[in-house]
Formats: sequence, C-alpha cells, structure tokens
Amino acid sequence: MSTDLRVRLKDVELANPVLAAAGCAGTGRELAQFFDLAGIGALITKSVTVEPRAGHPAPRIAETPSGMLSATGLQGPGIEVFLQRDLPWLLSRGARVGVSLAGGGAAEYGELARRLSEASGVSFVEVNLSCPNPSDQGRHFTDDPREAARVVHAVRSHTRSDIPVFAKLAADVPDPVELAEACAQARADGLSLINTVRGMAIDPRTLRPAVAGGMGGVSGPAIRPIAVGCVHRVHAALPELPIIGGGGVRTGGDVLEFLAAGASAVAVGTVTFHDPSACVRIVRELEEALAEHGVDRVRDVVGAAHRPLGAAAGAGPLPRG
Amino acid sequence: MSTDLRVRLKDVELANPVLAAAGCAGTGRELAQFFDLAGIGALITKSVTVEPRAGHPAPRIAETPSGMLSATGLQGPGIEVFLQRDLPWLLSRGARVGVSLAGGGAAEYGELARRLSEASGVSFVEVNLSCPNPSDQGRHFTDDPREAARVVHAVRSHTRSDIPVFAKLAADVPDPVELAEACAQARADGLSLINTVRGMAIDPRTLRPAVAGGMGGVSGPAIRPIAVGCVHRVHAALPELPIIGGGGVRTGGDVLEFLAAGASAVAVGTVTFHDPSACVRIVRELEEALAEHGVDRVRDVVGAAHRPLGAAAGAGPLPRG
Amino acid sequence: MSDFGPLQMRCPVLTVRRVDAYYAITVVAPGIAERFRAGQFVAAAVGGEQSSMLLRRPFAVHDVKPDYGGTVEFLFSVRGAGTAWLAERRSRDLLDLVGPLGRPFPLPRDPVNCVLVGGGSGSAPLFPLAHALRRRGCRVDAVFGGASADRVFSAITARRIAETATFTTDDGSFGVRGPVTAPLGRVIEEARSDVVYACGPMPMLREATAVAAEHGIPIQVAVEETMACGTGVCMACVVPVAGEDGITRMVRACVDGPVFRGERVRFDDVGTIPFDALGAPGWKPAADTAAVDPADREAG
Amino acid sequence: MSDFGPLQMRCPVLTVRRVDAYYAITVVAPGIAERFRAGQFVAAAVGGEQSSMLLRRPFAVHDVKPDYGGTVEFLFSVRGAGTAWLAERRSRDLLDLVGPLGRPFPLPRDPVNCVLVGGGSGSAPLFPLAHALRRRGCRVDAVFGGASADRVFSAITARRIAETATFTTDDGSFGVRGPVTAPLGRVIEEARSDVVYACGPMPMLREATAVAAEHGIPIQVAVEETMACGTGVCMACVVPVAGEDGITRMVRACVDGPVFRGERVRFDDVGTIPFDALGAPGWKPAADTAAVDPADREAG
Ligand SMILES: Cc1cc2nc3c(=O)[nH]c(=O)nc-3n(C[C@H](O)[C@H](O)[C@H](O)COP(=O)(O)OP(=O)(O)OC[C@H]3O[C@@H](n4cnc5c(N)ncnc54)[C@H](O)[C@@H]3O)c2cc1C
Ligand SMILES: Cc1cc2nc3c(=O)[nH]c(=O)nc-3n(C[C@H](O)[C@H](O)[C@H](O)COP(=O)(O)OP(=O)(O)OC[C@H]3O[C@@H](n4cnc5c(N)ncnc54)[C@H](O)[C@@H]3O)c2cc1C
Ligand SMILES: Cc1cc2nc3c(=O)[nH]c(=O)nc-3n(C[C@H](O)[C@H](O)[C@H](O)COP(=O)(O)O)c2cc1C
Ligand SMILES: Cc1cc2nc3c(=O)[nH]c(=O)nc-3n(C[C@H](O)[C@H](O)[C@H](O)COP(=O)(O)O)c2cc1C
Ligand code: FES
Ligand code: FES
Repeated sequence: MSTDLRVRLKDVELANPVLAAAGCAGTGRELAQFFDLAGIGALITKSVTVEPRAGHPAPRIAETPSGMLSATGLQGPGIEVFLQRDLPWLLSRGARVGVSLAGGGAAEYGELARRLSEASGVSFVEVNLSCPNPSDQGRHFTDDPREAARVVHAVRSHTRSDIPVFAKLAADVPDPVELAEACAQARADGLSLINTVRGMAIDPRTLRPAVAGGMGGVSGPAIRPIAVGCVHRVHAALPELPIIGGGGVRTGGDVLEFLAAGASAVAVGTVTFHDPSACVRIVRELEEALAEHGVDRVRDVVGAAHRPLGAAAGAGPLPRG
Repeated sequence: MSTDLRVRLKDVELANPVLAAAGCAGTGRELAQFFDLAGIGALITKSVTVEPRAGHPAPRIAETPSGMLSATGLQGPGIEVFLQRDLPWLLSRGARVGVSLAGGGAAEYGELARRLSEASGVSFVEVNLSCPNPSDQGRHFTDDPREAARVVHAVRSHTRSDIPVFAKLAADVPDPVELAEACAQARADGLSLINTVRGMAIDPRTLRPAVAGGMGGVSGPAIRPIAVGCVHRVHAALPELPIIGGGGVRTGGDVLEFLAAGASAVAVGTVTFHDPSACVRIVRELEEALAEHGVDRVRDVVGAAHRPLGAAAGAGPLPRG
Repeated sequence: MSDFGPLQMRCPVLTVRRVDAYYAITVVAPGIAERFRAGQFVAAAVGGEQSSMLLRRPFAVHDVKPDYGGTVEFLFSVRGAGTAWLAERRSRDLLDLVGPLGRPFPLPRDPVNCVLVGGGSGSAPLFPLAHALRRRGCRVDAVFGGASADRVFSAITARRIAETATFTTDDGSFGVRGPVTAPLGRVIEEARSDVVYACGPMPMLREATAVAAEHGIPIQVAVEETMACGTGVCMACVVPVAGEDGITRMVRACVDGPVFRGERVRFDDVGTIPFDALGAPGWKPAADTAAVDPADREAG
Repeated sequence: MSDFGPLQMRCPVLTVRRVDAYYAITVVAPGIAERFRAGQFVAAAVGGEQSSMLLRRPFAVHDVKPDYGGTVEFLFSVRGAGTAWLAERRSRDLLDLVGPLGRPFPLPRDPVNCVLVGGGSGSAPLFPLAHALRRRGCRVDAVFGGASADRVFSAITARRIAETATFTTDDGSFGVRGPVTAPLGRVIEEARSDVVYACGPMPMLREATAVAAEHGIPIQVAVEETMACGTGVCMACVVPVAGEDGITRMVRACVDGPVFRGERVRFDDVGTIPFDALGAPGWKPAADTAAVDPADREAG
C-alpha cells in the first residue's frame, strides 16, 4: 500500500502518527524486544524528573472495566541518568523521541528544559501538566490555567526554538478549551490530550482503596470517548494548534477516530500493557483503514469530523451500514 | 439472611440502598414487567422539565468500551403529565420515588419544585445540575459553583421541608469538593454523584460524530472508578452529607465499593439497559456480599474505606488474597 | 412478573448454521417461544460475562418451534464485534436473551390478500407472519430483495409459503435487478392485495409506503432504529410518528414499534426532530394536545 | 525481534484438566517452550477480543514438552473473573500468551544439594527447576505446602523427582500441620543442602529466607507481586530490593525478577517505599550512587 502516513508536529516530521505514550513504553528497551522502535512515529518517554524518584508503594495498579487505575508516582532515574543512558540508547536504535517532563513547579520545569536542551536528537518536548499521581490527593497543575501557563512558559523559554513544546492536559476540567488557550498564549506549540482521568477503585475484599495512594489515574479504552470529546472541542476552538490525541487507543480504527476529531498524531498507552506490539499493529491497521476509506494521505483525515459529510479526502468516508 | 439493608437519606428511610438511576428506568412501567418496583430502594425518575420535550434526533446513542455515549436530550412529557400520569402510577405500585428535575435556569427549577410540592408521596428530589446534553456543546450548571448553588437554593426554597433535596453533580470538574460545598451551603440535604461524563464517539464509517448532537455523556462501568473517586473525595471533605453514589454499577460488589467510598445509597443506570432486572439482582448480590463480610447492617459499611483497616463492622473485611 | 411481557433468559444454543450470507442461530427459550407473535424481536447480550460490549443486539425472530419446550431462531449477518461473537457460538453455549419485545404485526380479522415485502435480513420477521396469515386463510404474496443472491432471504421457503414469490437483487445476480419496491405495484395489482407488510431499511419502507398509498391500501412497516435496551427505558430508538390525533411524537421503535402503520411514520424526517413534533424546540402546545397518543392511553 | 526475548503468540489450547483444587492448561507454543528456563512465567490475555479485562494474568510455567513443536503447561486456581474465564477454555480455543518472561532461577555450576520450598501454586515453577537441577546431577529435596490437601501441588510428581519430599498443610489434612517453612531447617540439615529455592507468598518467602540465613546457605526466591504488563513497561510490580552496592531500589518483579536472592529482598518493607530507597521522598544521593544497580549496567 502506498498510503502516505507522514505527519507534521509543527516543524517536525514523523514517519507516521502512532506514538508510544509517556510512561507506557518503559525505557524503550522492553518494547524493542517486540518491534523495531524506528517503525513508529515516535516514543514519548516516561516523564523525566530532576532527581531520581522511587515512586509510590505497591499495589500501584488495579484493573477497572476496559481500563486500569494506576498510581506509579513517576518512578524514574532522574534527568541525569536519562540523558546519559536512556536517551542515547533510544537514538541509537533510530527511534524518534519525545521527552516528557514533570516538575514540582515552574522553576523545576524550566531547569529540566534547560538540562534537556544540552542534548541533541530530541524531536519534541511534552510538558506533563496533568499527572494526577503526586502527593496532593487530586489536584494538579492544569486545575488552574494560569499555573499551567507559567509552566509552559518556563519550558518554552529554555527549549531550543526548533523543538516543539506540547502541553499535556487533563480532561477532567470543565473547559479544556480555556486551558488550551492559556497554554497557547504561553507559546505552547501544541497540545497533548489527554492524560489519565482521576479515579479510585476499592478492593472488594478489604473495602479499602485498591492502590496504595488512594486516588489514581484511569486509562485505557474506558476513557476513549472522554478523550475524543476533548480533542474535538479543543480542535474546534483552536484549529491551528497541532494536537497529540490519546486515551484508550486500541486499534487503527481508534486512531482514525482521534485524527477525525482533530489530532495530528495519536499516542498509544495502556493497550501496550495488554499487547506489547500494539503500536506497530496499529500502524498496520491504520494503513488498512485509510485504504478502505480511499484516503492516500493520512493528513487529509485530520479534523474530518468537523467538516460536512462528503467533504473528506479521497473517495470519502464509507457509506454507513 | 437477616442482613438489615435499610438506609437513611436524611429523614427518609429506604428498604435498601439500591436505586434506579434517573433516566435509566423509563416511567417504571417498562421495568415493572421484569420485577416488583417495591423491591428496590427507590426509583429516580427521568429528569422532569416544565414543558414536554422531544429531545435530540437519532442516533442518540453509541456503544463505547464498557459503556455507552448518549444524548437523548431530556425527552419527556413535561411536569403536568408527569404529575397526572407517571407519578400516581409509580406510587400505586408501591415504589418509593425520587423525582429528578431539570430546568433552564434557577427560576425554572424553582417553578418545577413548586409544582412538585403540590403532589404527595415523593420521597426525595434530585436536582439534575449536570446533564451534559442540552444545547450548549459541553458546558453545564455545575461548571460554576455559584450557578449550581443558585439552582439548589431555588429548589430547596420551594420544596417541602420533610423532602430531602439532593444535588446531582458532574464529575468532570477539577474539584468536586468545592462544588459540593457550594451546594451544601445552598442547603442541599445531600449529593448525587455522578452524572454521565462528557465525551464523544466518532463513527468509523462516516468519520463523523456517532450521536447526532456531537458531544454526549459517557455512562456505564467505564466511568465507575471516576465515580468512586469522586464519592470518596467528597465524603472525606463532607462526611455528614448523605451521598447517592453511582456510575457504572453492575454488581452487588460494585455497590459495596460505593458504600465503602462514602455513599449512603447507590443508583444503577446503564446496566439496566443490559439487564432489565439488574436492580433486584444487585440487591440480592449485595446481601450476599455483606454476609460474606460478616456485616449485618448495611449502614455500617458506609465510609469503610476511610477508616483504618480492621475497623469495619461485623467480622470485618475479608483478608486479601 | 407479567404473563405476557418479555422474559430474560439464559438460553442454551442448539445450532448455529450458515445460510448464504447469514447465520441462523437456534436456542432453547420456552417462555419466549410461547409468547412470541410475528414481528417481535429478541435482544441478545454479546461477549460473555466480562464483555466490554454493554448494549444488547436486537434481532427479529425468524421462527419458533415447540421442540425442547420451545425454541427460537433468528438470522443475522456479521456486521461488527457483537455479531462476530454470535457467529462463534457453539451448541451448548448459553445465550442471554430478552424477549419477545415490541409490538407484533396486527393480523387482519378476515382472510384478505396480503403482500409481504422484505429487504435483506428484514425479510426474517415476515416468515412467521406468513405462517400466521396463512393460518387465518389469507393469501400471501412475497417480494423479497437483497444486495446480491446470497442476501436474499430463504428464497425456497418463501416460494413454499407464498402464492407468488418475486425476488430482486441490487446486482441482478438473482431475480429482477433493482430495488425490492420496484415490482411491488405490479404484485399488488396482480394479487389484488388488500394490505402490505414490509420490513427493511428506512428508505425501502418509505418507498413501499408510497407504493401502498398509490394503490390505496394500508401498509404495516417494521422499522430498524439503533437500539440500546430494547425494553423502552433508554429513549435511544426514537422515530417521528404521527398519532391518531395527527400530532407527531418521538416514539420508541422498541416498545411503541417496531411495527407502525406506514403512513404514520414521518420517513422524510427520520433522524431529525420535526419542527411540529410534540416538545420540539419552539413547539407550543395547543389547548387540547395530549402528551401521549390517545390510542396509547390504556398502555399505563 | 530478538532470538532470546519473549514472544507474543496465539496458542491453540490442547487440554484443560482439573488437578485437585487447580486447573492445568496445556497450549501449543513452540517458541515459548523452546526459550523457556525454569522460573520464568507467561502472561495470558483473558476474556477474548472484546474483553473488558485489559491486564494480562501472569502464570508460572509448570512444564514444557516437545510435542507439537513445543507445548507449555501452567496450573492455576480460580480467583477472579480472569481465571474463571481461563477455566472455561476448551481444546482448540486460542489463548493469547506472552512469554517466557522474567529472569529464570540461576542454576549452580556444580552438582550441589538443593532444597525446593513451594507454597500452594507457588510450587509450580519448582518442577521444571527440579528437572534442570537433576540434569546437572544435583540432589533435590522438596518441601511443599498448601492450605489443605487439595492445594498441595502434585505430591506424586514431587515424590518422584525429589530425593525426599515433605508436605505440610495449614489444616493438617495432608502431611505435617503448619507452615511449609517449619520443616525446612530439618530438611536442610538432613539433606546437607547447599542452596534453597523458594516460591510462594511474600510472608513464606521471608520466613524461608530467615531459615536459610540461620543455616548459612544462599536462597533464591521467586516473588509474586500484582502485575499489569509482565514486560517491564508499566512499573506496577515493584519490590524493594538491595543491590550489590547495598543500595535499595524499587525494582520490577516482572523483568528484574521474579527471581531474586532472598537476602536482597527487603521483605519487611514490601508494600512501602523504604526511607533509604533510591529516590524515596527526602532521599539525597551520595556522590557515588548509581541510579541502577552496577550489576545491571550491562542490561542496556
Ligand atoms: C428491531 C430490529 C431487528 C433486527 N433484526 C435483525 C435480524 O433479524 N438480522 C440481522 O442481521 N440484523 C437485525 N437487526 C440489526 C442488528 O441488530 C445489528 O446488525 C446488530 O446489532 C449489529 O451488532 P454488531 O455488534 O455486530 O455491530 P456494531 O456496529 O459493532 O454495533 C455497535 C452498536 O450499534 C448497534 N447497531 C448496529 N447496527 C444496528 C442496526 N442495524 N440496528 C440497530 N442497532 C444497530 C448495535 O446494537 C450496537 O449497540 C435488527 C435491528 C433492529 C433494531
Ligand atoms: C510471576 C507470577 C506467577 C504466578 N503464577 C501463578 C501460577 O502458576 N498459578 C496460579 O494460580 N497463580 C499464579 N499467579 C497468580 C495469578 O496471576 C493470579 O491468580 C491471577 O492473575 C488472578 O486473576 P483473576 O482475574 O482470576 O483475579 P482478579 O483478582 O479478578 O484479578 C484482578 C487483577 O489483579 C491481578 N492479580 C490478582 N491476583 C494476583 C496475584 N496473586 N498476583 C499477581 N496479580 C494478581 C490480576 O492479574 C488482574 O490484573 C502468579 C502471579 C505472578 C505475579
Ligand atoms: C502506568 C502509567 C504510567 C504513566 N506515566 C505517565 C508519565 O510518566 N507521563 C505522562 O505524561 N503520562 C503518563 N501516563 C499517561 C499516558 O501517557 C496516557 O496519557 C494515558 O494513560 C491515557 O492513554 P491510554 O488510555 O492509551 O493509556 C501514564 C499512564 C499509565 C497507565
Ligand atoms: C440514556 C440516559 C439517560 C439519562 N437521563 C438522565 C436524566 O434524565 N437525569 C439525570 O439526572 N441523569 C440522567 N442520566 C444519568 C444517569 O442517571 C446516571 O447518573 C449515569 O448514567 C451514570 O450511571 P450509570 O453508569 O449507572 O448509567 C441518564 C443516563 C443515560 C445513559
Ligand atoms: S432501545 Fe431503549 S428505548 Fe428503545
Ligand atoms: S508488570 Fe508491568 S513492569 Fe512489571
């Protein structure tokens, strides 16, 4: 098949729109046992912190209907080891790398971006504004658009201008558009929608929270309609801003849903836990789905759901039924 | 089994904590073909509006992983027919009835409450502050705590003082506690958590939104962890305020989760579409689950997840594993 | 609860067979078989206990038999994940069904001439209807269509039951090329039909209704609208239908239908809320408007 | 990709048998069987294509055989919905497996005396280990326990493989009443054991480690911690383990384990982040602290 799968995230071109989501692809070494990392659009790293972090105690996860709840607490080796060990390894394998950053405040995010800018080979930066795990039961940066803007501004200021900065937002806010606008004003080059959604599971045997931290983040197919809705609303309001969509992507058809809603690329997270080669399978399925729709450039599908019926590229959408 | 299943919602005692959720039990006649309505804690009506409403065009629903997306648009006959036809029928069958109200603003809600107070036999009122269907793609009353408080105040002022008023909130807000506090200050007697969560599905064939309205509400087991988390957070902050929990309840074990998180009663919605006799099955399963835990009064389980391990009633929680 | 209403049962599967482009599944479901009347459907849970597919799938009942206390058969084509799962059932598996659901086809009191029009799997409910009509001494003529030969339903059975059987396909691979409604007028005239019964996609039903109107005879149509519950509680499956009082209401295909009088269905407005529908935006009640169709008053 | 790493396969089921309180399932999985070494596990997808259960279930491999190109057997008890679904599999169904996963038991270079300690289904991985040890000329003694007689794993096989086999049950219904670790010290003395291999619940592993320490011999333990992926990407399954450099790190049971040297596992701190663990809140790095265990450096 000769479908053109290339997508652009601002100035960066990726071979295809399927990305491995932050925190769901390990260091890359684990998944490289199952597929060639150069075969996916990019791998987004687990959010990198300034210092090493031990994360939350176990149990850290619980299964929920069509999803899971997790509270890993951003366990990681810190930026120094990341730059010395993990990033070079990924680049040596030909992977395109998006680096996710997580800090305790705007200053720390700025510091992370500064350290990162010393390295070469990074395709884009993702600012994790929305990880619901850390300390404070529930609240996070994106709960306040001004705070989110300060963080984005700090990262943008310390990042090389040719590396796009994506702000990753939560969906459990009343108005993702307001938040997106605040980030855009702080010069975010794009948005990443969505992170996990705050939730809790209770162990039916102990009647106590199933993950040690109490609250956790819900991910997986369960949250897909929430994510698609969020992408659709934000793209309608800010059509020029590239979006990395994601949340519950399981198949190539799901990627199509996100692209149609307005995403330029799509991150695959939790489903990789179920199917370690999910990312490459999804690239294949996407290619097939596009062929069925008679579309030969994946970019033409971006935002299709916002256009009147029949206005899509190629032979157009399949007739219903 | 001699488990005491009675629960209290403020001054009202219900035979058990399993309620049929608003909009998921029709007029009651449909489910009465499958079970005796007097056998469940209460039936909450579809939200009643002042005028008849035709609702949204079809397709109104789409299946999503472990859930569904719906945008029915509050179709209903209006309060007059409700009071003349539907309410008397429910009462004649021995059902306890919670009446859900939906209006276009505080004045309309007040008007509904006033009309309702002419009828007798209503066990409680639920104020639907959070239905994401109507008109304005996305925003609803609970997006602004002050607006929510105004509506609650209007309903409370026009409702007989012995009938408790529950404010039904959305979960896709950054801080349900803030909202809950605003409702409590407006003299809500309790809270109902949660309504559907905003979302969208895209038809893979047409690449257009799968439900006619575009955005819809996600319900079903998929949203259960979001709902449990919300109940837990609100109960921790406002332990005196009774909560009707709900969102994705499928089994008696799920009811136990909500009770442990802090709910005094639990509403069963979407699962009734799958299993028309779900409510009575769940009462039975709950009774069995309580017996396994050696608990003989369901009330003793309320809030168990907030107490240190081993502090529960009866023989206490089952050991893990 | 009721002796006439629908039942929910876990039904042992007897057989799953391929029939052209369809699968035929037969399950043991005594109560459902007993209560069933032609035009009614069953709603199947799919995917097993821990399925991520929450909504029941509606299927018209194609046949009921007294074997094993009562069996129910329906036919389906694989469309998505739910029907794919159904096609993989084997005998002795259990299938969770609710049924019979919906209002059946009304049967004429007298032995009149009936023509049955079915498109694709829409022909399924017309078979038990044909038997019921024949039992009342009615003449039955059949006009069945499909996209291709393997999508025309049980042609042999149709030929056996009906006085005349006419077949059409979109691709001309069997019978007459063209829509199933094309030969309908001719059949009505030749058979001197008194009433039309139709089941299939909305555009076909609209067309059939137009043909019946041209010939001045009544038509009963069984509609298909996306359903979530099948039992009337979710309000998913609404269709704009005019009542006896002339007022259009959004009624539920699953419990108020699926069978309606053709001329009552506002086919051109399917997928919309007609401006004059009761409760439409901007709609104002006339003094004497009833929120429910007067004909439905006794339903409570 | 790699010739040694884990594979993902859809494996035809050969048989599902009841064995006391357990089910034994055998599937055709050539590549997995070939790569397998004792102590490794497989991760099974449960519930079928449209399952609401997203997480794989880990199971220790109990046996591999060369039949049909290579078969894999594991044993399980029904705990929840996932294992209930597994128990319903029939031959010719397909099971989606990833494996072999995890680090195997290290085998001694010399023919030393080994004692194997297993609790409940934790005994499963000790059977292929026993065979491997016997092939190297090691003496093998077994101490297997369970809650009751039907939960003591394959007593007959244990007797056949091991020089001596000791059994314990919590209720005394078989063998000695009491924990499996109670007779361990005596067995070590009588068999002059040089090394202990243990698998089972954390408290049992802690106790076995204490007994081994008392007798001054090394112990290898295979731990069970809640897992989500089994492949090392989700960080669910962490256990506090001290490295060669003495520094405690939160390591993944699925890829850094499940086999660890017993004395390295901080059993008393399982379910917590020990205050001195690398990256714990308030933790400050010493100048020479490596973020990864020096022994693991080559892993990259
Ligand atoms: C009253 C009635 C009777 C029917 N009788 C038959 C029959 O006898 N034989 C047959 O092959 N088909 C019949 N259908 C259509 C059948 O219900 C759908 O083909 C089936 O639900 C598709 O399920 P799926 O999981 O394979 O498809 P998916 O597209 O994956 O289903 C997704 C969702 O959409 C709904 N859906 C999809 N297509 C339809 C449709 N055409 N009508 C209603 N809901 C739909 C499903 O129920 C499900 O909730 C009937 C539909 C109705 C309303
Ligand atoms: C390395 C390893 C090897 C194992 N080997 C065996 C074996 O050989 N035989 C056997 O019977 N069991 C074994 N287990 C335990 C087995 O994985 C669980 O019993 C099984 O996952 C339960 O699934 P369920 O859906 O029935 O239970 P549920 O309680 O419904 O499962 C819910 C979730 O919790 C997880 N979970 C529940 N119990 C455990 C557990 N004990 N360990 C890890 N995750 C768990 C499940 O994977 C799932 O994600 C092993 C566990 C591990 C970590
Ligand atoms: C175990 C786990 C760890 C995660 N870690 C991170 C992280 O470090 N940084 C981040 O931005 N998102 C993280 N996420 C969120 C995912 O990147 C993704 O946004 C989310 O899970 C929704 O997508 P999914 O449903 O495909 O998993 C994590 C998710 C999971 C389940
Ligand atoms: C089709 C449908 C209609 C609903 N109608 C109402 C309504 O009229 N008023 C209301 O407060 N909630 C309504 N709800 C929300 C439910 O009462 C319930 O809060 C929500 O669906 C979550 O619970 P569940 O997952 O058990 O369905 C509706 C939900 C669905 C799916
Ligand atoms: S399908 Fe639910 S009301 Fe008709
Ligand atoms: S189970 Fe995912 S890292 Fe171990």
